[in-house]
Amino acid sequence: MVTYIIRRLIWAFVMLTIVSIVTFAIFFLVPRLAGATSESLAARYVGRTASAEQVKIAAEKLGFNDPLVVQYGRFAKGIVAGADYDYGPGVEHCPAPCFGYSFLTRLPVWPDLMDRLPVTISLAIGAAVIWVIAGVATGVLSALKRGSVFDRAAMSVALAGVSLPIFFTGIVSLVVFSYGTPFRITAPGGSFTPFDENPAMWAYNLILPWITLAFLYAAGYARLTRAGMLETMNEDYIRTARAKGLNERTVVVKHGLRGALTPILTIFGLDLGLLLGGAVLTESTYSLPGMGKYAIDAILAQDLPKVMGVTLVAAFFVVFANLIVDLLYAVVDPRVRLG
Amino acid sequence: MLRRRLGVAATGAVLALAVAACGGGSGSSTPSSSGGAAAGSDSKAEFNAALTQVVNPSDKKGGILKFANGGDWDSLDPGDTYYGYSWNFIRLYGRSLLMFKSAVGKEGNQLVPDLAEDMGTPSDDAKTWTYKLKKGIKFEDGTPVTSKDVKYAVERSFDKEVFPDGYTYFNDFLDWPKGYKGAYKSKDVNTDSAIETPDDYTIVFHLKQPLSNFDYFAQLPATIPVPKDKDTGAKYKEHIISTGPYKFEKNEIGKGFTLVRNDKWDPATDPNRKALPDGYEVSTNVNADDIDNRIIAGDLDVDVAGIGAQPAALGRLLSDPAMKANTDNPTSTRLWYTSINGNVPPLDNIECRKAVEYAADKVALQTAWGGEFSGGQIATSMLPPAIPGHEDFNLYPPGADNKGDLAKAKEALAACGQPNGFETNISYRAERPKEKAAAEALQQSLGRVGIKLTLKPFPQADYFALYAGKPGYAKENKIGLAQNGWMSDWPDGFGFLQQIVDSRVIRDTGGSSNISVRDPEVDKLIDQAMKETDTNARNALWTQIDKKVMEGAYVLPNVWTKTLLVRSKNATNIFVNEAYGMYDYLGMGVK
Amino acid sequence: MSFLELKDLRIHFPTDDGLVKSVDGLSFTLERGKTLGIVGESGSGKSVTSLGILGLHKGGRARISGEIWLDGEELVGASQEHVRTLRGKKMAMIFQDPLSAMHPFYTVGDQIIEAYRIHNDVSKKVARKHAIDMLGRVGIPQPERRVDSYPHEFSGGMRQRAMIAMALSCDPELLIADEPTTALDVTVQAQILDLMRDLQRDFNAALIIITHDLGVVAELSDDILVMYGGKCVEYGTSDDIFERPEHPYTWGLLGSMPRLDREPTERLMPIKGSPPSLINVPSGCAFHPRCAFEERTGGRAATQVPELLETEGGHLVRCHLPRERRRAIWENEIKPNLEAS
Amino acid sequence: MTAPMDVTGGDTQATPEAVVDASGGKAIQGRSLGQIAWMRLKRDKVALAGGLIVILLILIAVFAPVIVGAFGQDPTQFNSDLIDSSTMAPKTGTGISAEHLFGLEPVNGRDIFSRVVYGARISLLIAFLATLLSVVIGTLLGVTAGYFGGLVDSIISKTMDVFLAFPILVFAIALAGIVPDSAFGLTGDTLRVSLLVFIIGFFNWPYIGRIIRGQTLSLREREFVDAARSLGARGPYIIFRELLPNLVAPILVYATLLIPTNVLFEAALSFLGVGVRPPTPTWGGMLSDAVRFYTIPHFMFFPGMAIFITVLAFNLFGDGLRDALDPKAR
Repeated sequence: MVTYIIRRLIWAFVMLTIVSIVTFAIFFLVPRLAGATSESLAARYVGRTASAEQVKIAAEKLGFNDPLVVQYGRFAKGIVAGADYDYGPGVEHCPAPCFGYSFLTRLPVWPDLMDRLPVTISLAIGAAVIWVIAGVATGVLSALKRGSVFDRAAMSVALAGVSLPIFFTGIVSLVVFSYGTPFRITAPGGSFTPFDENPAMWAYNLILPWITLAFLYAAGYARLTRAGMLETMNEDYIRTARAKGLNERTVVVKHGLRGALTPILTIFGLDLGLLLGGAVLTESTYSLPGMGKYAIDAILAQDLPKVMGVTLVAAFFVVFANLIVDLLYAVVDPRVRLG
Repeated sequence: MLRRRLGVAATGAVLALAVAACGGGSGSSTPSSSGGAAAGSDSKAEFNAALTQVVNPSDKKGGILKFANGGDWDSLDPGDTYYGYSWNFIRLYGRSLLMFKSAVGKEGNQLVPDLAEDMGTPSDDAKTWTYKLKKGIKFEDGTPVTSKDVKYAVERSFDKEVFPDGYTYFNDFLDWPKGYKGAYKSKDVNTDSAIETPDDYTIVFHLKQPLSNFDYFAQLPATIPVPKDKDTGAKYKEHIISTGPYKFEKNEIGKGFTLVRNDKWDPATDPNRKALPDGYEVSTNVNADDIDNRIIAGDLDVDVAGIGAQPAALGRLLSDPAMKANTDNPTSTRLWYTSINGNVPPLDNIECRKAVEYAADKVALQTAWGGEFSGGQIATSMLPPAIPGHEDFNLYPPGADNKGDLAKAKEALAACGQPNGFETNISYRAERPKEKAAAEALQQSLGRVGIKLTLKPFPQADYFALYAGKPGYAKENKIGLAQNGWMSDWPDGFGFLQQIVDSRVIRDTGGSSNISVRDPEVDKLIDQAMKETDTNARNALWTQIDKKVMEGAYVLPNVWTKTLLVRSKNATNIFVNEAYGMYDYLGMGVK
Repeated sequence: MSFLELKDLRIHFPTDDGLVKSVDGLSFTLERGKTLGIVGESGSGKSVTSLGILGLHKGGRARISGEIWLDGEELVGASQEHVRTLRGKKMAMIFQDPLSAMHPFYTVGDQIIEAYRIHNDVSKKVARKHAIDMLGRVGIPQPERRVDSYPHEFSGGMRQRAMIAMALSCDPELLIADEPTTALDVTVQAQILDLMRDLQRDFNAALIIITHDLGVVAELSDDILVMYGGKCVEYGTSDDIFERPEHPYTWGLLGSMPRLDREPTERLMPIKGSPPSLINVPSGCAFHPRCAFEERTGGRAATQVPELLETEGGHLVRCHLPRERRRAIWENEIKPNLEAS
Repeated sequence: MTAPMDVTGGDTQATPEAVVDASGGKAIQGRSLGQIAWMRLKRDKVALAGGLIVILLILIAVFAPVIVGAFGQDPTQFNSDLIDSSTMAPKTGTGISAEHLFGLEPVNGRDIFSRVVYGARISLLIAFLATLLSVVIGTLLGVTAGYFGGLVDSIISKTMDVFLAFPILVFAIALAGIVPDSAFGLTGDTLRVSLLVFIIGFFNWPYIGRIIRGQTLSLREREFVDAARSLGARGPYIIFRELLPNLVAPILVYATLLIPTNVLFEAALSFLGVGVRPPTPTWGGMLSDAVRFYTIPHFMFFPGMAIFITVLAFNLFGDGLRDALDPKAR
């Protein structure tokens, strides 16, 4: 078990390294291949009326004149060992993990990320709670009442749910429940209140994105749960459970759901991992200042240190979620052996 | 902690007031506004009222004003900010040598002393400018402000490595020692050749060349004093030391900040600021549509960026007379235009350029930019109406309905030797939907006379440096037309025209905002204007330059920007300051 | 009255394609301490019958009619809840594939404990001890240790023993074993069958063994019921079926039965064709399309449904062939073949 | 409640065709998988409806110029005279009329119907091609990994893991946003479409790859592969002649289910402004324009519904196809 985890952690490290190299290459290699020069890259990060000399200074300062390997090495070193940054009157040390300083705002990326993380976590966890409860409950009921009016209605709604782009439902929800004054039941995104500051406002500001996001996922989970339940409820061990004289609820919950939930657990872990790295579309639709919005803004501004930071944190969540899921799987399903 | 609690209590009071105001007979004027005879009228608020008078005049203190920004400041640092709204807002927490008067309309264009006791005194043929500082002005920590702090502030702003967002006026015009690199990298260099501080309350600027309007430099935020021992360079924007009536309480970059009263600010030294509210709450990166809705609903006071109502709110505001009466529609000193690049054949022929001028459907362009109210006024020349030297003239009347004079356009095409039209490209910044719409509108309207345009979107960040603004690239890739825009740093011809019509600013390496105007005569006139010390004669020269550029058909003016601003339901003293083309943030108070 | 009595039991399933008559008019009786073997191909309705007795079709789509009397109680008309309380306690079942029939996520012990505690209000501790006892009784070594093992950690035979322990944990009076040995290899099969015989004797339960393999029931059963197409085609004592079978289908089954006492070189005699559709049951005798002796009925087989008639001493046969003809065919054509070939 | 039964004759459990067929006297083995699937599919009215809409959508995309010629106008044609120049909204509110079935876009008055119809082209083209790319890469690598196992398998599997760890959308946006207007010898729509196909297809292949690898692993152990191997057949031959034909069903199913995902993916990229460049109409692009004009709801309604209906139709059809080809998966 311990060796397994160590091996997985090493592999996670390798994966994150690969992700960082690829990110770096996309942002530095692709434009260079397309003919960009150090100066033209630097021109993005100086003011509107910068002179050629200023641009040259910026290129030097941002290190664009060094070979790409050196630039990457500097970045990687920052994460492992921290980095120094000349902010004008002095030099500041940014301790590891240091994702560097924004090309645009000249501020360190890491505190920014840590600042955005609570928003994304709030969004993801809140939505996850709703969608798991709603999705699994609907799926179970649908499976048990297979073919009934409820089942058909629920599955139609679920299919519609997975077929609707979130940036469409999101806008519609904003227009109907937020912008439209008569039904203004919630403040739209953009105004995030930390949970520890005011839990009520926290929920109030997130309720629309939660529901929209949860609807999308709940739909998928309802379909998954239903399929899983139908399969499990046809398993021989369910028949055995009934033959023992168990009441139906115990049969469904203890024996049926337990079996059906295992694959859902896997998917849930991965979904949550992906979401924690930034619900890009949801956050940009609701202008929530989370990791996803941060990523989009950073990409549009071509602010590489931010992009690198947010990508790595996002990838970290995916890798980490994968690991947790695999460990949990072994706990949930005794047949699984780690090794 | 105490301050914080007070802040919360005050917010509650604002809400209570707002509710009371809503409950009370709406439409009727409030007692304070009828009492305040300052505006000379207590008539009901009407459309554009704040352009010419103070709406809801009041001297009531207290309350919190709530501002929101659809984007974010480039920087809150006085040495590193280059947004008009930021210059408007910065007066709340920073005092520069001079400032634009907090007054209605044209009066706002007037410079008044702020830190300085008086306007600058020129000497040595306007190559040296001297300012005397008022005494008794303190930083928020109680340290007195001296001329050394102003000098340091200008010196630090020199370093564009640390402050890339700012302007380079001081860098370019002051007589810096050779190889000077700014306050951080040239720490022990004597800079007296550029700025002298003979005593703590005198500051003298030495210029490389005569400059008749240096007073405009003296109002730049870079002259807002920065205490050397508190300066943290690139991080200073997180902890700015205030000299104005308000200081930062909480500042979370990317999210917002709050301002509270600065008790070290002495109103006796400051005739310009009323400082009515107890504080300001500012949130950044807020959904622009939401800003509109919240201002209309009354739970937000000001869209700080002054970008005006978004298209979605526009329909509502304009179709409801009661709502419209609560809006103002100022014209700013920004021109949206299309550069017609004479380097790209057949546009090297003036007749072909004229054909573009005639064929353009100005109404479609106006709609593309946002329509009559949120787009702008149809522009016929370059200088915006608010800038001295502006004169109404129209060399290429686009038909009676402003939709283009196709007959004239065809004539011009024939004269150009392209009777059936020609093909070229039009570039625009990909991130800007309005530029895209304008380019599409031109594509349509020029198509009517056979001028076929292909749209070429380029990333905003590289637009001038790599594509449209790089002469070699533009010529090679036949970018005959390029969408462009310019806003004056201050209301005078130099501030508006110099960067966009002087052919000498065009660099082969790209990056210039002037893409198309290459006229030696224009350059000559600019030199003349910069030397001219008489204001009226100078303004007349800028008028001439404007005409000359239009005669050459180097640019197709689209619109002079207008924005539809919504007045806050809770604020007092609402008026538009023409220097900023938006509400003046210094005068506003809370009902 | 007998301990278990089925009267004209019918279990039909409506489907998109028509009505599936899985069990169509089945009647038999069984006494305590006796063993009944139900034999037939897959799809003959034998498993449906057993699940029907346990009431596991209730609430589903099945249409059930007829009567099931268990120890003086009628079950078809009884409430679902009541039948549930009988399941596991009064009647229990052993399933074919113990790997899939046991929940993979719970330990064997937990599953036995669960079964025990449904019907006995005892603490977990007591139930656990009982579970260990039961595991010991079915011959699982080191039951204290194995009680905490998961099903997949058992071998096939051990698993089936555990399954039996679970079924017997509440001391049921009726035990139904559905293909209890099919999933096991031959040597283990014999052990399990021995175990079941011993346990039945100890518990004095009524036992129904359901199988497609006559060999399994040969040693164990007192009576044997042969099912075909949802109906009983022959019923009799073990002797009747093995020594004096009268139905052509039973002959077929016997012919296809591998026997330890035969030479390995001997050829089996499979039944031609495949099991009948339960929706469009062949007209007349359901077996007639596959019956080698169909033409000897003079066409009646294809048109008329034969009745289940007693030939002698409780031996029932459903066949159009006159009794003498059947006996003659058995004696002259089938039996010699089976023994000689 | 489902009864635990082994013979239900239900539509998915057990083998219904066995029940039905024997009466007809037909041998079960006589039917190909395709025939059985088609028979099942025919009975699934919902899936058929989905399939019908899919065909309709493809026809609309292919014949867009004809349809627009008959019921609309050039999708880039302005109708400035129908637009109120102060509010930028159509003068009649929506602009819906006999000439403009879905009304007009604000600002420039382009015909929404024509733009939605043309939007189908980009949407479906990119979705199909990207799916094709994913399927080709996914199948080749999946089969290779599954068949050869060992080191090859672990390299390919790890690669898939890495891909799945990427924040895909972020990468897609980054890549789509960073490539200049002309590159790799391509320009304009051709470049953007190829780029989007590459990005979407390239990031999605591991999903197919994993499934195919799993299927291959189980197929590899089957007799016919052993038989082929024992006859001296070599890797490529077994892969192409023995394995691939047996993988057609899952490939078909997952390809069908990948298409709607890709439609959404393309729409998202266009919505975020990194899709095909204007004025070429795309549904996502129209939606993002419509956000600014949410008080003119018909503008977002039509492209939104177009995405919804397309994705729903493919999902319905894909689900039906899966049920038909692989009853156990449900």
